[in-house]
Amino acid sequence: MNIHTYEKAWLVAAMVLIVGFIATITYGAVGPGIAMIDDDAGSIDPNEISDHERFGETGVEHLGGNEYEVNVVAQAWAYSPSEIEVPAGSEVTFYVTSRDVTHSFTVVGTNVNTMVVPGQISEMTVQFDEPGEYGILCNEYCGEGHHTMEGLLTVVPEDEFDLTELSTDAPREVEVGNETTINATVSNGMQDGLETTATLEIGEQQYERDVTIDGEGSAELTFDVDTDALGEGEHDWTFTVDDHEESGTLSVVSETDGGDTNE
Amino acid sequence: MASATEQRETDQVHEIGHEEYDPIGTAILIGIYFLILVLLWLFMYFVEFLGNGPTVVGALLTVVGLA
Amino acid sequence: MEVTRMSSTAGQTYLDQFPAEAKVIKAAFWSSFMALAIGGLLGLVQALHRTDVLRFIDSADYYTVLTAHGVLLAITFTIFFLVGIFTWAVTTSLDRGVVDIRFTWAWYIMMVVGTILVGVSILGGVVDAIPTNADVLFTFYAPLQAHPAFYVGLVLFVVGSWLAGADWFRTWWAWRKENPDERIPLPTFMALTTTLFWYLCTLGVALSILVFLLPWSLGIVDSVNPLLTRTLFWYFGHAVVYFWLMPAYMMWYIMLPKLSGGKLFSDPLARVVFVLFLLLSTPVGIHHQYLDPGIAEGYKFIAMTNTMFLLLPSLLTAFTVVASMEHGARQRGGTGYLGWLKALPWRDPVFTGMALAGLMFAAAGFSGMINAGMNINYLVHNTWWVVGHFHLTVGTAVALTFMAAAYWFIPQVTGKELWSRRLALGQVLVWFVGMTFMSNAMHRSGLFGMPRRTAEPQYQGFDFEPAVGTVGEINAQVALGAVLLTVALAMFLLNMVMTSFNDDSDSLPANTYAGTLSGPEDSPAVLDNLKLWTAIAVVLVIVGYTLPLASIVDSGGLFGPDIGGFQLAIETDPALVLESVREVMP
Amino acid sequence: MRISKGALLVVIAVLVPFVVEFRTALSWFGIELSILESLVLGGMAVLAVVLWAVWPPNGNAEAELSGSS
Repeated sequence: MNIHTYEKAWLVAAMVLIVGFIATITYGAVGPGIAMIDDDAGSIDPNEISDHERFGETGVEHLGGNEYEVNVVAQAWAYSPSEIEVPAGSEVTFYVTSRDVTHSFTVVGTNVNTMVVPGQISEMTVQFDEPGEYGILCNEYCGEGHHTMEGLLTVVPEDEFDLTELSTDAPREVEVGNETTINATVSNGMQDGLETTATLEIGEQQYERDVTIDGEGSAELTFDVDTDALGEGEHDWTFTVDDHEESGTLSVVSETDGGDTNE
Repeated sequence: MASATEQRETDQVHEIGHEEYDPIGTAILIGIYFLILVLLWLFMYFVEFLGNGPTVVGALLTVVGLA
Repeated sequence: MEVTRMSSTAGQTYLDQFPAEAKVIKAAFWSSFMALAIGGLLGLVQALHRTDVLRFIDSADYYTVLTAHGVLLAITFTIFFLVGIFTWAVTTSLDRGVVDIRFTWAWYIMMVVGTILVGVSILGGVVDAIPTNADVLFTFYAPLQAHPAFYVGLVLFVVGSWLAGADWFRTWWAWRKENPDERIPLPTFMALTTTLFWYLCTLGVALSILVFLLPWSLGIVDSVNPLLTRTLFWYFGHAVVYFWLMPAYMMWYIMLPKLSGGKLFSDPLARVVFVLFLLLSTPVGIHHQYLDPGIAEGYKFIAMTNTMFLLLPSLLTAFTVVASMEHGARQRGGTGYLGWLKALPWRDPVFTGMALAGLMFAAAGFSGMINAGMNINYLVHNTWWVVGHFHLTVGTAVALTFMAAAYWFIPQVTGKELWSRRLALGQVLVWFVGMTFMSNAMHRSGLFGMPRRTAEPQYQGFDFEPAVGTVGEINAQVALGAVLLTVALAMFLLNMVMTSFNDDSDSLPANTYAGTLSGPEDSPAVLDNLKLWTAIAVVLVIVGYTLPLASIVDSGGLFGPDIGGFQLAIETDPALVLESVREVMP
Repeated sequence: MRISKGALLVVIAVLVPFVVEFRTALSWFGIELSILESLVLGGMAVLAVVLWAVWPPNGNAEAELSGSS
């Protein structure tokens, strides 16, 4: 075979180029530690997503320390949950699966990007160092409304992040003079304990409680409300724990107006 | 108008055989192409890609962190 | 091997030599042009819609248009042109006709019928009178489900192309009996090696359709494994891009040197290049699935290594082709290190079209290298970058080469002179400029995360943040490019139509292709051993695909966990969206 | 003419990607061109190429190249 010297040199240069490319990619995997989506998370029956231990309840979960898990179900044409909030400085593992057709879970402007194939679970671990707001979109055609499929990922400063949830149970109407209570539950989704202050404001009155909740625990709070002091009328109340609020209205009515609706 | 293939006969001013032909111009062009490929590759990988914010990392290697 | 080898037919056009074959080739070319005309026009509709410059269709219908655009251009346009050009290459270089012209017509008609079935089933997505739906894009990922006619049409088209390959092999075998000791002429060698890897890769898509998707769309089986059919699609889906590309490569190897006034630099290296394509085209498909769950990272790495080595034949081609052009330029009196470039026949639209196509392919080579990189895929996967890439490859390297080639081939197979060479030269330049604008903007927007395959990349909750300029500027660039491309398309079609109204001409050039500086006598005989290369190619495919496929079947089951078909239309009740809709299928 | 008309057209066409990407390249050095400025720059580049092409070259190089159109 008769190959010109220049062509031989080019052959060598081409091989150098190819090997250099492979070396760069390998460096990316070993140095910065970039991992590919793979088959670690296993398969799933899309018909049984709702009963699945992981995807039965979607959203952010705290694993302890700075590690979090986010479980996402993609379906035409939405993500559940559609808004995700994680703290800065965290290491977040996303688990994503599809209820119907093939989607993607793509965090815009980042290298966080995976196909979501029905029957499979995509797993990817990401470090979020800085606060920021990123769009989430589906980049695989998934039916006529494909272009409306989007979500939002917010990385909040570490000290603004918690997984606290409130729920309240309060009467709508009470007779003046009767005793009544507003019950509240504060649950802490973090693995770490929560020490904070819960506040109930109603009319001019204000009640404060210090609460301490274990990791993955919850606390029941009962506030006795003095209806005499409130007097007749509509009274707005607000229950606050850190940045979370629940509010409602209590009607205090005269004795003759109605029955005791407490409980 | 005469077609390209007919022009060839008239346009050819001399015949160059295999032994006497060195594609030096080709070597220069392909050398430039090689340089462009290398520079663009480095730019794309280390600036556009690694500089593109959060990236998927392996759980075992997370101590290394991202540049 | 010199062009004078065909001295017995010197001065004759292809039509003079092979009048019967010329008719089939002409029919194939026209089928290709029609697909190009319709598909190209739909491309303009999409470009204007996506960029929000002009919207006159429903965004829901955008995906029907996109499906038609993809299928018509990526499959129909390219492959019809390919079968025409390969039939020309085999008959011209073997200097004999096909064995049975009825067989040739049979595969052509089969491909036409397949195309019509596919086309009509897609059209059903926007025409209420047609009770079909095939809004599945050209990748038809299950569990999105098309009407069975769509899958049947694809199968007919592919089987038609298989028979075309059989036709070329029969012709070669007949020639071999008469010329037992001769080397395979280079054009035939190229056609045969390409056909071999086409057989190898289409097995995947045939299996996917016949065993899984078609029975599933007919309701014979209830479920598919989406990852399995997807993987089988990409088993075929990367090799198909080399299938489109090989006729363009053939033109660059055997026509460009001649048009430049020179000879092919090296016949042996051309053979090596085609053997490498036969070996490596198929076991690389997983590089389209770098971000798929359910496929282990190791298999992705193997696919990447194969893909990177697949760069080698293209890089070698770049050298050989440019060296052949330089040879021509120097024979025409060109001098200097780069001054010879001025001596190339830039006024010839056939030459200029192919040369510009080659130049754009060099740029496409770069974005392809990025696509081939495994972890960098996180940056570009399914963004508009990828669309920019393949509009440089299939949309220019292939399409522009084909259009330029048509300026030479249509006179050859019709005996009529080209209507306007000036218009033709303008056409290839406008196409080049239009594609520069469009593809450049697509690449750029991919880098800031603009997705592909979407009717309205304008979101409620966030905005894209380009590194330079604004999204509006990017969109304007795409729209401008698309308009220029449509103008170029119209110029091409006008020239073709007007040429067919021309009178017969007797001053056409003879049907020849380039001679070689270093001929087949320099290349080891083992290069012509097609059985050996096919066997190695099969082994590589088995090595590359057995384990990933086994693991996909193992985890998801051969037919998947009860996954029915979806046709997700907007008017569908959201509650029903979650259910299989096979019941409403006709 | 230093080059043929066909070659001149090709050179102008090939200029387009350079003009388009020049703007991006400059932005890395903190220089932001507007579209209009880019257009003007591109127009000037085209003009320069055309002038170069039609300007009679030195000596008798024209005669030498006239056959290569």
